[in-house]
Amino acid sequence: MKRQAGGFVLALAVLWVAPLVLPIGDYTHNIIGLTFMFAATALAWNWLGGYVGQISFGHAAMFGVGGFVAARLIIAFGLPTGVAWVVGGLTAGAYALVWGHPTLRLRGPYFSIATIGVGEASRLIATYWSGFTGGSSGLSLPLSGGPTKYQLYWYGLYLLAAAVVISYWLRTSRIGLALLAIKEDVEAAGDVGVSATRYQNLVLFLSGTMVGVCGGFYASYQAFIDPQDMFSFDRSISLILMAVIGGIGTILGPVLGAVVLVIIQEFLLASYSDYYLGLYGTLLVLIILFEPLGLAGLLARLKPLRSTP
Amino acid sequence: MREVFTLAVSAVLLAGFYAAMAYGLGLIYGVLRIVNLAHGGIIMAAAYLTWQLFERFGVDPYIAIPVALVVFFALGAGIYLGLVRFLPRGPAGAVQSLLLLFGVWLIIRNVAYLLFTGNEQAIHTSYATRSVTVFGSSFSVTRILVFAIAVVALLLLHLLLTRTYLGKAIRAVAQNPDSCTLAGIDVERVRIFTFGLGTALAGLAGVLASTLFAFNPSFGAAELLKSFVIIVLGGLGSIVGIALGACVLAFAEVFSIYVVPPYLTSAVGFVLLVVVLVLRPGGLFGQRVLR
Amino acid sequence: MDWPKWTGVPLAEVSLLMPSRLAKILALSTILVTAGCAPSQGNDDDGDSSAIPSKIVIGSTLPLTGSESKTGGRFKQGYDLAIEQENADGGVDLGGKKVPVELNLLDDTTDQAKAVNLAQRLITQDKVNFFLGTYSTALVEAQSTVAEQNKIPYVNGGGAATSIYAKGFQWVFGTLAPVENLANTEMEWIDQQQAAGKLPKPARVALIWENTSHGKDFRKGIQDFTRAHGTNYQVVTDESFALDGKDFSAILSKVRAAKPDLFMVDAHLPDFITMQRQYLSSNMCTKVLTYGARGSEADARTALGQDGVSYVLSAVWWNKQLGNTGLNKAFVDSFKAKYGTDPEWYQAQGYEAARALLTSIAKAGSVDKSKVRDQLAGLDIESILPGGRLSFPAANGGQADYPFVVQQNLPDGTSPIVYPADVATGQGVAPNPNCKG
Amino acid sequence: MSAPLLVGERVSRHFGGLRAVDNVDFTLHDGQILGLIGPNGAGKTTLFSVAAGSLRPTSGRVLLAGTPVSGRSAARSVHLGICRTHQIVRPFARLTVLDNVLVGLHYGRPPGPRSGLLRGGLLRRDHRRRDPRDAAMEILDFIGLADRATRLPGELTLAGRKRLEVARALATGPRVLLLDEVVAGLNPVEASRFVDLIRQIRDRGTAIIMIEHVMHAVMSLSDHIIVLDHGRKIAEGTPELVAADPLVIEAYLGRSDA
Repeated sequence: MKRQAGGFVLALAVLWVAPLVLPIGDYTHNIIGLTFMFAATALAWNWLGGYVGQISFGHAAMFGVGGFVAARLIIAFGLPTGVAWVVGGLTAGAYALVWGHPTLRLRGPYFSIATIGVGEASRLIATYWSGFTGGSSGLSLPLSGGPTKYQLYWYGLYLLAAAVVISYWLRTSRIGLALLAIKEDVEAAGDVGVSATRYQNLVLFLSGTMVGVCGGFYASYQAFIDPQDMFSFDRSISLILMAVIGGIGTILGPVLGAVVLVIIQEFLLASYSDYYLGLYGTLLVLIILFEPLGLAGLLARLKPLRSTP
Repeated sequence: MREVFTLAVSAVLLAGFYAAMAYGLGLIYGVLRIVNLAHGGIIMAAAYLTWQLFERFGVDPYIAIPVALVVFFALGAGIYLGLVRFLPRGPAGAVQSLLLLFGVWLIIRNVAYLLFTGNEQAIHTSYATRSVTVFGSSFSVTRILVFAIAVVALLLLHLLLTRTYLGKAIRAVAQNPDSCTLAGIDVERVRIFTFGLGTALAGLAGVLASTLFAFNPSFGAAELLKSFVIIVLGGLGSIVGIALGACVLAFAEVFSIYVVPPYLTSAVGFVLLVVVLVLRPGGLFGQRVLR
Repeated sequence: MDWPKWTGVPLAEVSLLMPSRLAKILALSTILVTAGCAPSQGNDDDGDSSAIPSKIVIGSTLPLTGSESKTGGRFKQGYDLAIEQENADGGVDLGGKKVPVELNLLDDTTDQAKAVNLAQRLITQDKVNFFLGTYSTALVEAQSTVAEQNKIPYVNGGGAATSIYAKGFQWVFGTLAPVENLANTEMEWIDQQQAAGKLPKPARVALIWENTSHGKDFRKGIQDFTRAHGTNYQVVTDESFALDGKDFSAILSKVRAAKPDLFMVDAHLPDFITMQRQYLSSNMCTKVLTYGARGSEADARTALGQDGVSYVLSAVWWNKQLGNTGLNKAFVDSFKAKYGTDPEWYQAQGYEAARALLTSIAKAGSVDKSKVRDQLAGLDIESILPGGRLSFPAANGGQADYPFVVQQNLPDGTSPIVYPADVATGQGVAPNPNCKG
Repeated sequence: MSAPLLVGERVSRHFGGLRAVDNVDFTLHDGQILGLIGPNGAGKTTLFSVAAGSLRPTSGRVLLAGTPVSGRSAARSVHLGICRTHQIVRPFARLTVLDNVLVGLHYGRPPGPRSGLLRGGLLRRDHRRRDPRDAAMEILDFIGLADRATRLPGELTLAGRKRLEVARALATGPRVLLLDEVVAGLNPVEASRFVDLIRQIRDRGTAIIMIEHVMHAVMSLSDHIIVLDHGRKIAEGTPELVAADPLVIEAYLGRSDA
């Protein structure tokens, strides 16, 4: 087990140094930075979807709220980028609680359906509210003042590191035990004193905040955001795809999922852009039918990492 | 006053289409306890099928209905036999089926994209822009036709479910699959048939939609979401509830122009969805099905 | 034995977990790492920009699929024609050497995010020399940011909203005159009709605008005009709609209830077709009907039928009836020779945008980006556009400025220019003769 | 007799027109076992759910040492000191036996000031307390499942799962334990072991209310018995007194005749 912690720190160090010593082109460099952010969002989705078992189809709402609040703060007050992201993220977390507190009482498909409603209503309202979001035209961020696109690579890496650490913490602390209990049987959990409301709210808040911060990152990265894209159903879906294809409920999984998704999107898309949706769909179907723990499950099968008791 | 009349009639006409759209989703949920996320994809595929028949062979969209029903019944039964059948039952299966059928939707979208490109298509029948005037208000002929077909379909479905052996078996399985096995009903066959029928109904909705709206491969998402709203409003899994749910949604949307900007009409449904799920999980009319 | 703490989770989950003590160490080490700041230098391997290359690569994206695919295809025709003509005599003259031009065009599928990402790829990965913009205001607004970020000359014929040019960008140039002028020019014609007693006074105006900078400019144009004309006009509906709407029945119900005389909409082609179909099928009829720049397109006539588009008023950035001499004739003739159809204003704008860029490269005599940018900023050339000249005045942030032409569809399938009078080729009709009573 | 620990005051719970529990009073003293019997559908489990806080009473209230517990969440009731088991056991199937108990141990007590996020693991655990795993093993040892600690609940026998259900409840440190038919379904040997176990739990200071159909178990364990029929209390008293009550006999016999 120590090996994994060591591996994580080593991976972090390698990724931190890599662009300084390796001849990585600007484009690839930027895409890797973006991949870190996607992995972080997938992990954050997984806290709710994988650990608690509540599949959200509406996480784009928090991505959008985080992104637009951060963007507005940067535009209006010239707030330091990092601060703007965090405030945006916290706003997104609070927004998640507003709709999450009542809807988290629902379970299974009921919760999922409610989140679709939340996500779509958020999208429509955000697009209409052009005073804040710029409407269908979107919002441009100032091109100077913040970190350069080149620097965002490291910010993305920190986001990912934070998401991984929170994932481990959520999984291995007592809270992780409560989450597993809630996922298994929410009523039995209540009967031994686990307050489902409290821990689900906590996880949703964390998840929403993280996704919101990532929304802020994305705004800085693109220097342009528009509500139809930030709040889109497809964005919510991409989080699910990354987590599920990689391995729902695991920690390595969503990261792998993000890498796979970005590879599909960036490298295959240029030459075979017509096939990517179908590719996602096929992957999803295969994984649900044959390996519910996704790529991570597949890896574990190929090479059992568990030390023998 | 006349405006209110016009709006009310448009709402009723819209409700007809909405009900047709939600039938399939509601039926599959009622019997298999599975939310068919591929529903929107089926609607889109049926719109393309109708368009192809119209463009290539000059088949009127409404004549294409039987073809669509057969094609999509087969497709639905195929999806059940090839995929859905292997999922575990119970809550774990519910979540997995959501993701699985979402995958199916993505594949359908991609196929449509490869075949017909991402361009917007529409069916231009000779009567597409015609309207009739009733009491000084005019209504589109297409919408009236769509409404009539939806009502007929609802009646036929009702007869099928109440008068035939198969229909009774479907209702029995919806209520309690375990005791059906005891009573000698082939539950698996009922499931196959239901999935096929639900998909065929989505196909019908697609044919109707193709005469009302322009479509491209990502068409169907809004229709899927509205179908959710309707079956939740009407109580998940109750067919009469669906008709009522469709009315509520249609009236709420049409009359919301007095309260919110027209732009936000479609948000009305989603807000309604969340409120109803939280306050009355059994739907406005159904009994509470959730604990 | 080193069991992870919760052995109850399935195999794969277990193997990816670690004990919480290690998680804390990790948290600490992460904080330590985070304390270090992000390195700031980027890879700058642009090479020697003053050397004369073997070819000039112009990057571009257009909506070749998706909702604006048809329009995107027209812009491509314009780009292709301009580049073909340039290459016909060997290419751009760079200090005495003819260098051929190549267009690296990708399909952005009418998606803002994709337009941005592809532009990023073309500029940073494929290292294109210059950029020709995509089509429609929303996409150009998103994409122009990338050009400015990467300091690459960006010329577009598809973004009309003033907000694109109000950001202080140095590298972005647009050949479309502002949409505000479009609205204003249309209102001027309407005002003439009102003065002639053909339209009621006050006229009730339904103002419906796309929820983009494009639509906001249109709205502002109409509002400014109606305010300046006091009691002659009364805005009775003022609503926005989302780009790429599928159903406008709610908005039309509201419009119908307001009983307007003038139905003033700003929409792009797909939304125009959808909305007009619903307008017709709900049996509406207004004395004046406009969708901004839309109406005369052949696609609209195919989709809605001739009756469906008759008497629609539109104001556009170019019309082939503008002149049958000089540049205009050359353009129309060569276009017809290449494609076999008449050009519409879309192709003309694509053509002019490409021509402006190519001319500036030749004048700079180099592929140096800032030299070409300076040439673009100071450009003033003869043009096929109304007014006959094209420049990108710095006062407008690099957006061209020239008068619009108002045209109206007639039942015989023609769309004569009805305003301004000096270029008019036909007589406008108001009120709409289709409306009974 | 000591002061009452748990008191139900005129508790009613209706479902639509059905009066599942109708005006029932009950009192449980420290160190007592209260038996709750009655035919199927008499409302015993509903009364449990009300007492355990997972079901809101239509009227009336339940007080634990003077503090109202009814109508709050189940988790709150557990924190106040009332814990229940279920007739059909509901272990966390993918958690080991030990982890099942740890859930109760960690979350069964009221959250203190250093609770939640901080206690959750960012800071080191409270050094004043013992390692919770030792405490959990102790409970498993007491309940007789120590050798199964690393197994999954599915690998246990029915008796084992019932023991696990009780162990998990005990881990929450309840002052009142509500046992719903823990003996039913066990073979005579297991049943008599369970009876001993329940007595030991009582002796260690936990008051118990038990629903039971196995008459000899409930008769031998209970200090006091309440009989419910159609939601109403039809008799109460010592086991001997209740067993002789004609109303009770009629309720049971009348039902079994039908």
